Amino acid sequence: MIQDKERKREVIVKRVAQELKDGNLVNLGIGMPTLVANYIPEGVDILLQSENGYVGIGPGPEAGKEDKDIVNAGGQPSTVVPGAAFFDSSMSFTIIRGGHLDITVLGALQVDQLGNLANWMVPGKMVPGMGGAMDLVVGAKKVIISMEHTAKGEAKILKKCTLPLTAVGVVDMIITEMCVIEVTKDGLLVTELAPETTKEEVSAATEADLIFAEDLKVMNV
Amino acid sequence: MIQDKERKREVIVKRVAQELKDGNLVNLGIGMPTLVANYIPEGVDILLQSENGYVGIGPGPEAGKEDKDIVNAGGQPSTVVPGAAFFDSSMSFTIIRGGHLDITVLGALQVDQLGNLANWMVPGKMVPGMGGAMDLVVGAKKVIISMEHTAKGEAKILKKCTLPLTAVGVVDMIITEMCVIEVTKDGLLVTELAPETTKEEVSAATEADLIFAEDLKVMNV
Amino acid sequence: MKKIKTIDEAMEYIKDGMTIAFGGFMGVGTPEKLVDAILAKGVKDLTIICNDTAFPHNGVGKLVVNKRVKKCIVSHVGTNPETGRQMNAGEMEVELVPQGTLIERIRSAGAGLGGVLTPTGIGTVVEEGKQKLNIQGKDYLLELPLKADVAMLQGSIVDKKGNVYYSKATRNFNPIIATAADLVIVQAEKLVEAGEIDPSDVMTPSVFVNIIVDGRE
Amino acid sequence: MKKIKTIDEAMEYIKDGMTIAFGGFMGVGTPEKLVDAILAKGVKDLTIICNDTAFPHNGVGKLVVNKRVKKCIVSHVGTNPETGRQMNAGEMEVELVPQGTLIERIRSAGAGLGGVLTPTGIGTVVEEGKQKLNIQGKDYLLELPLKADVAMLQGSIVDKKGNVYYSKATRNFNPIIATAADLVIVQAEKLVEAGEIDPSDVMTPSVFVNIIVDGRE
Repeated sequence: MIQDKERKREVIVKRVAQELKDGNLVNLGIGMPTLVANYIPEGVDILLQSENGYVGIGPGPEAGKEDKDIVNAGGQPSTVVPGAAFFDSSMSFTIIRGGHLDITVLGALQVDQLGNLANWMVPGKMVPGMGGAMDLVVGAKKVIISMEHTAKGEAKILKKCTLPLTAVGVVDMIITEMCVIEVTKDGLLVTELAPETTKEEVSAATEADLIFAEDLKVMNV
Repeated sequence: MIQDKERKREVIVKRVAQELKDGNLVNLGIGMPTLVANYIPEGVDILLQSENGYVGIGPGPEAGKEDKDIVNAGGQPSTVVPGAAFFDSSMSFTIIRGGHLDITVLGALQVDQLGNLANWMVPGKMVPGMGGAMDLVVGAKKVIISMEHTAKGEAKILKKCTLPLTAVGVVDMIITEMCVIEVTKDGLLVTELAPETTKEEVSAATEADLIFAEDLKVMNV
Repeated sequence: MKKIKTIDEAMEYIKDGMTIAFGGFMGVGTPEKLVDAILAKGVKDLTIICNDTAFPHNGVGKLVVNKRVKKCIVSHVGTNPETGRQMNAGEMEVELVPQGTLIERIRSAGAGLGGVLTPTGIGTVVEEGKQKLNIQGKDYLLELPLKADVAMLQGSIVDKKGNVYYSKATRNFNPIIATAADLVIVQAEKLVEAGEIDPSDVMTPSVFVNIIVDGRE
Repeated sequence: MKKIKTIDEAMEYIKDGMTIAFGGFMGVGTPEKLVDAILAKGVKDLTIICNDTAFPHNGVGKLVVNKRVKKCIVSHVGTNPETGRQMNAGEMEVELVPQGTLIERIRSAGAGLGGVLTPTGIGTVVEEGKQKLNIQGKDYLLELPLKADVAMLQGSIVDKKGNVYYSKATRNFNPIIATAADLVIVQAEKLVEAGEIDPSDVMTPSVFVNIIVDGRE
């Protein structure tokens, strides 16, 4: 079982990056998902979308070379690649909600075995708002949750979410530092385990019912 | 009563032009309404809208100087004035249906005393389609019908339209070569008569009930 | 992701009976070479979505005249007498849709919305068979989303990634139909390298475009 | 039609209790000088419509921090801790709307539509109190149009007729809120003569703009 915080993060984003295919249009959520951009496989040409109104996010700008008119959806300075396009927010969500986004990668507070997702509020405590998340998970062709498997020892992958939902039955895949899980009609199917990680450890860290694939693999990270 | 075809048309479009106020955004329908542009009063700066996607229609181009990428809503070569703007059809109808158009001027097959309009089909005969007309009359702040008072001697201003409607209760004003009519909650109020035209002539050419204004004026054409 | 294909390669995707949306208004903004290729290939029984049926000699008007159209969904047919003739003779079905409703129905399909709530058409034959909703005291028609198998665009400038710029009044339906089809083909009047169109000037982002055909071929 | 006014003249139209929509995303694209003028004038009890409440030091974030806001209608407040504090303390009402729904509600008001039919929010607290429609086998929420008394835009280039061009990612909500307010004020970063913006590059046509304020003042 991986214990190092940095290594956990690396395992997650490296594995998520392997899901991105040539030609995909992808939205990477604020925080850890953003790091996926650093691990896109050689020869895979993807386009990154930013909710605030463009496709073709480039690398972060050098210090002192920021363009005040280009920020990402987190409000941080950004750049664009050749072939990028800017548009207004209604076009941005036409892309998102209209089924034109291949993959959205975002974090979660809780996910459950029906594919339900909770990631936008903890009543009475933290209410950042849903931003574009509700549209992203309803509209994207594939929804990947990338997160640490547990939070302070508490399970986040549950039989049933207890926090207010972001959407119902939308999650396709969960990638953590312990395993890769596909959400199927039969339930949560663990298809890969992280290096140095056992089925027993995954089960112990998960409240939801898990099915382990017959051809269970080791994550290539 | 004016008999000359050319003079009738001149009376109508000259009088319609007087309704256009400085700063107005105006849509002129295909055919006779288009001619209104030639009579806009001195000092009145209006902007003309074209359904196919721009504001700022200019005069027709000189022969040989047509731009293949600029036509009006009738498909005829057109130009734009400085300060014009092109946009797509969804923005065009945001302007039209969203209440951003001050005046729409269009012809009619029939109008009735409830302000109903029929101008898009004659069943079994002529079915050109409604084009943008249904949106224009529902969305514009003021709907002016400009037309000859009768068609081959048949009344066009009726108690109740008999042809399929374009919209219900939308007409604000009717301008013909005989008179100016305002559609009020009490019915059709004749506010101006054309030169050389009598109340009796107007009544005889109209099937609808008419109210003649106490301060009935003569059209300044 | 190589999107550039020859017209012949692009036409391999076009089959009898398909629903094809075309950009253009009275033919201006319609990809004439793609229309000609449909005629040349002999494709028939099409359902076409377009603002109008243009004139007999241009745009989708040519498809009507050559009897390739089973049904057209348009706002206006007055400039093409052959449309009216086939409609009255029962040779072609014509669904007339108010222009603002037509573009918004296409947009709603492209934007993942359930339809359009419009005041246009209330109290007319347009409302027949449709659900009416009273919202905040006013009546609206529920008009359903309209999607095509294929959208055919005319782009004035297109880059090799598929970003499109439309010149002047050629824009019209083009950027909207690009969002609402399974396959989007653009005929490029001018083809440039990625990055040559200023990102702020792009009117259809490359993400919507599947196939680019060089219109100067 | 002289639309150019000083900021002071423009502020004469702004009263306590108004609903004001602001362009901008995390403050980028928000007209900061108009925000500052609201602060300077002492206007309060505002309802604001914006994508988010920005950061405490920029955009509409400053209005929140200075307690000028009675209610905000936004999709996200996480970057401005003061919003969360006032919300939890019951000092300010916060209506959280999914971002795609928010922009579409504003658009529907501007476009004369009866509302939006969206799948977003189905099965969540967002659907509480709202009408649900099943269309072609899928559930949609009916979300109502959202209109402001005043819209405040930041235009990168504005001509004297009121045509607006937005640079890069500053566009965001600006062109949409411009369609859905009784009074539209644009802060021009650069002011040019009519005709200097290519008509195809205009992102908000002049017809929507009532007042132009020179942002270099």
